Amino acid sequence: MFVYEGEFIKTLAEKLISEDYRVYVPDSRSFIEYEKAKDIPKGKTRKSIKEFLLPQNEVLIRYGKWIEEVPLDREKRALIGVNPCDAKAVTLLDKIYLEGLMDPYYQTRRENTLIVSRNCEPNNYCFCESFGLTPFSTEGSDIFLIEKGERTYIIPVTSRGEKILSSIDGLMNTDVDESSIIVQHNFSRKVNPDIQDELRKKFDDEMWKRISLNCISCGTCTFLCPTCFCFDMLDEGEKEGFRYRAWDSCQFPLYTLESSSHNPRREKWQRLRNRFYDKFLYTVESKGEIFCVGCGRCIEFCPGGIDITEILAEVEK
Amino acid sequence: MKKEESKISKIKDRVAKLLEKDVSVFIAYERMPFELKDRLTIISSPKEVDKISVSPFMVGSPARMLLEIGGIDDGKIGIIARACDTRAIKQLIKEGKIKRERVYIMGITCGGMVNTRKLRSPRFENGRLYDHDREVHMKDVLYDTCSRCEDPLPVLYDEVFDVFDVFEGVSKADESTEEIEGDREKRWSYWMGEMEKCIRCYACRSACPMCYCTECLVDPINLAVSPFTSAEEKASYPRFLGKTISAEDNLFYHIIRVLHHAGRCADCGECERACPMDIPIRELERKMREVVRDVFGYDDDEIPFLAKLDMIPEGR
Amino acid sequence: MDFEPKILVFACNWCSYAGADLAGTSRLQYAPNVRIVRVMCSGMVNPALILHAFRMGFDGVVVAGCHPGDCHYNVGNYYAKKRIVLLRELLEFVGFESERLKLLWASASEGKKFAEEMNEFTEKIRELGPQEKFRRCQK
Amino acid sequence: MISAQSIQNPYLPFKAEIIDIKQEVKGARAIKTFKVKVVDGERFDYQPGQGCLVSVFGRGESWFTIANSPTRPDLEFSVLKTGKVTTKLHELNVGDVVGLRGPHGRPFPVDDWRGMNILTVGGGIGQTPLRSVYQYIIDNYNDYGDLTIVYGARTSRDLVYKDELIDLINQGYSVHLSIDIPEESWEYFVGYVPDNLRRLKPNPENTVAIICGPPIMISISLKVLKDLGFKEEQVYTTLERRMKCGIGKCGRCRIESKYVCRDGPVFRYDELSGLLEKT
Repeated sequence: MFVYEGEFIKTLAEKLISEDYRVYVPDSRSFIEYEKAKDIPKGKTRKSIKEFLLPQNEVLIRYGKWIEEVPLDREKRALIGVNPCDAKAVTLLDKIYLEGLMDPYYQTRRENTLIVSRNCEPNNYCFCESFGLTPFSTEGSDIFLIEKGERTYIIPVTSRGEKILSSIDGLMNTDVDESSIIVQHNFSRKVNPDIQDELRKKFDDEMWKRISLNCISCGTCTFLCPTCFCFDMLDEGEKEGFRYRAWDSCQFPLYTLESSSHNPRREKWQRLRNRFYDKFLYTVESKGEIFCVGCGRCIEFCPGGIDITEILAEVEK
Repeated sequence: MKKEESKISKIKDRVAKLLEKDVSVFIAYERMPFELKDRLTIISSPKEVDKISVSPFMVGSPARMLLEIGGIDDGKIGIIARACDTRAIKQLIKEGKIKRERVYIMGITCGGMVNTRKLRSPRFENGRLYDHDREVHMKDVLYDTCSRCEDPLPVLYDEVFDVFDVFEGVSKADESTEEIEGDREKRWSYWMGEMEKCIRCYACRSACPMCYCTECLVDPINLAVSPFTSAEEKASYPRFLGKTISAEDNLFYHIIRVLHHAGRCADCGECERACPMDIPIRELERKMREVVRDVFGYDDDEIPFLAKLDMIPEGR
Repeated sequence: MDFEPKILVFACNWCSYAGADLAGTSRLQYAPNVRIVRVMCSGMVNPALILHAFRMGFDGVVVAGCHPGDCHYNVGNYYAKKRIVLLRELLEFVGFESERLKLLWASASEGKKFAEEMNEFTEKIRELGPQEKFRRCQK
Repeated sequence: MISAQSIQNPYLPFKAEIIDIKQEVKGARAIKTFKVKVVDGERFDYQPGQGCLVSVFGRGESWFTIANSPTRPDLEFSVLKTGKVTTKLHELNVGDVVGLRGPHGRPFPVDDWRGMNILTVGGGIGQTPLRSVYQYIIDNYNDYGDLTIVYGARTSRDLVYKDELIDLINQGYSVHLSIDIPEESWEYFVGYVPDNLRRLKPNPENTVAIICGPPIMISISLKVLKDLGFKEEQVYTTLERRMKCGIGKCGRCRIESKYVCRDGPVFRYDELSGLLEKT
């Protein structure tokens, strides 16, 4: 653990820019370039950092007569000011894209992205504590900053983070124990993570029809969710053009529509139910991990007022 | 604000009495458990009446819910509707999507809805709004729609309840859409900046009571395909816009969506409320209303605007 | 390098397309950068088609139909007029040069008028320059 | 045994040239069988039941199970004309180039079936994966017990690989064709496939059954087999879901925790019995 007096983010950003990283810092909505940022607000950004590893649009192949070009994005990026839940979400995305057949596009981006996260101020919608996360957990990030007034405590998490920090002067190492600087936060929202058997029992329960009444089947919850990874592959351009992949949502009716017009999840309540089963049961069975980090974006920005904590509490009853 | 509680309890009793015989279900709002927001709900028995909540935090368009559950049973459906909701219902009736006699409209006067995204941790106690224990005047944190609402009184109702003192200081759209006018390049760069943020989640389209088409042309996320659709038809379905996300493509999507609302938009602001990225898409709708009123001189006629053909504006 | 604009014309089969034919048979010269697409009625032209044309890189789009009252389907051109006016207003509002979209009434006998309008429109677009705003960027 | 190139970037299709097209079924639901040769000469080894994503640039990709057995030359795909990509495929002719990605998916465990009897129950276009199985069995006939093919379709014009199957009948294999609606010059069984199955009464002893076709036919045939004493571990089927990436990433083809494109499309029935979501 190191300590730094003064504005550490500024020095770190300048250092990284000198090593030709492109540095991004959060504004209230998403991550913008460091040069354009006026101040760096605390708390979550509306769009998670998923868009830096799995962009909403990604050209896989440019084609003409045959494959012309396969654009891999090798730009070196640094994301400073990530909150712990997004950093943890990246480790979940890794489980999908880096296991089994390696996804080269995701892999090149992942290797070229440095994640510098910091302690965050949870708001009324956060419930990351229910999944073993705290505003101070360092999982998934390379460097972790704890800002305490004028002083910033710096924890190198990965070897890559250590290498970066070793080249920055003005860092004094300190042995202050963590408990003194960690602030407890009591979360108003709670979720009981181990409800897998309840979910299995309640698959055909009537509650899903009632709950999905408010859902308007838009893609907001899945697009803002840091752990939703589904995508669609489309071609654009008859003779020459590009094959790209774009975010897709299991809430859209076309997601499972087959060309025989059979649609396994035709009804709105089936799609909404699938979102809960996918994150809290199916991925536990296939990857052994709950695909939710409790960031609360899907509650805050749901136009219909679907509250994941309320529904999971009802499943548990 | 004892006055407030008594008004709401009067509404609850009225809904309970209605539910006994002449209305089978009632569309109302209920307070969400963990936050200061009211969402739509269906009340089907007089017992559930006390979960009704009428407050300046109501989100979701009851007209859209009416469309969704309209076909369930043939009983009468009650609905609590603010001024803009009654305009939407009136338009849907004009378009034949709802039958007037199947709906019992309980209009309420509306003082404007509060945009809780402008507050850090809002609290609402006996009629007063606090954010971090600092009192906030409701009129400054209203939704943009409500602060420029043209007509806060219900236009179509079976009965009206005076719940909120009507928002007097409604600027009759004086600062209309001119303030983004300026020259072309400025407008274009303004809209490119805004449309850059759009993530094409289609919340605006799903939240709008007027967007009820079974198949949308721009990006068919609701392609109506049956076992009898021929392969040629599916292959030749016009794909104007895929899932490419660029400011121009998003603008393409929004322009086509707004064009379909010409003369139909009830200005309820649900699209802006649903948008997770706070894009001022309602400005496009307001421009559409202005063009329909000034250029075409259409003024809430019996025949829907898009079907009225005898208005040829000269010189345009 | 003199800029050669690409213009797309949706010509209604009964009047404007016949007018364009007449211009051709009576040997009238008009700008070669005009590409004509025959549609059964100007009312058939969907605003998404027009925006798609701009997205594909056209610099100007003309929707040519029959005069009000002559439409083979009675009301096709009324719909077209309403849609084009609404679309132009909205395009102007967002800052796109709405002069790039033009509605033209040209009956089957007005071959000369059709040719003149095409030349005049091409010149106007040539001044405006290439259309970069909606052109699909190969991101 | 995934080909080398697709390990490095599993999204890149490699070139394949169409060397023969056979029109199996005409009309609205036309079916064509494409015989395709991989152009870069790369060894493309696969097992029966696996499939490929056939890609036409400009239209997209679709998943097709490989219709012929690895013991036969080149690759065959039977394409039912039903949508954007398949319509374009039907417009192609011999010599055109398509993209191939794969082979992907879990194959039929043909090695564990050595010495057992094989029963294939097919319906309509569902006969494709079964064809790759029974061709494989025929080519290594002495390793297996006897082979029974039960196959049916709506009308005789909808029967895929009809003349091939009739040759097999002449060669003495027990092939039982059926059509739903009676026609004059039809001398085989008339009725649904499950009724044909009930009539044949295959004995479940040391037998593996594979069912593939429209979902209703699968469920009824499964009941018939269960009544005849077949246990669930003896019955295999292939499931169908919308597939896009084909390599277990995009999440569309998931049935609960299983990816149809990676853990399927071949499933043994007891693996599916625990499913909550009825397909």
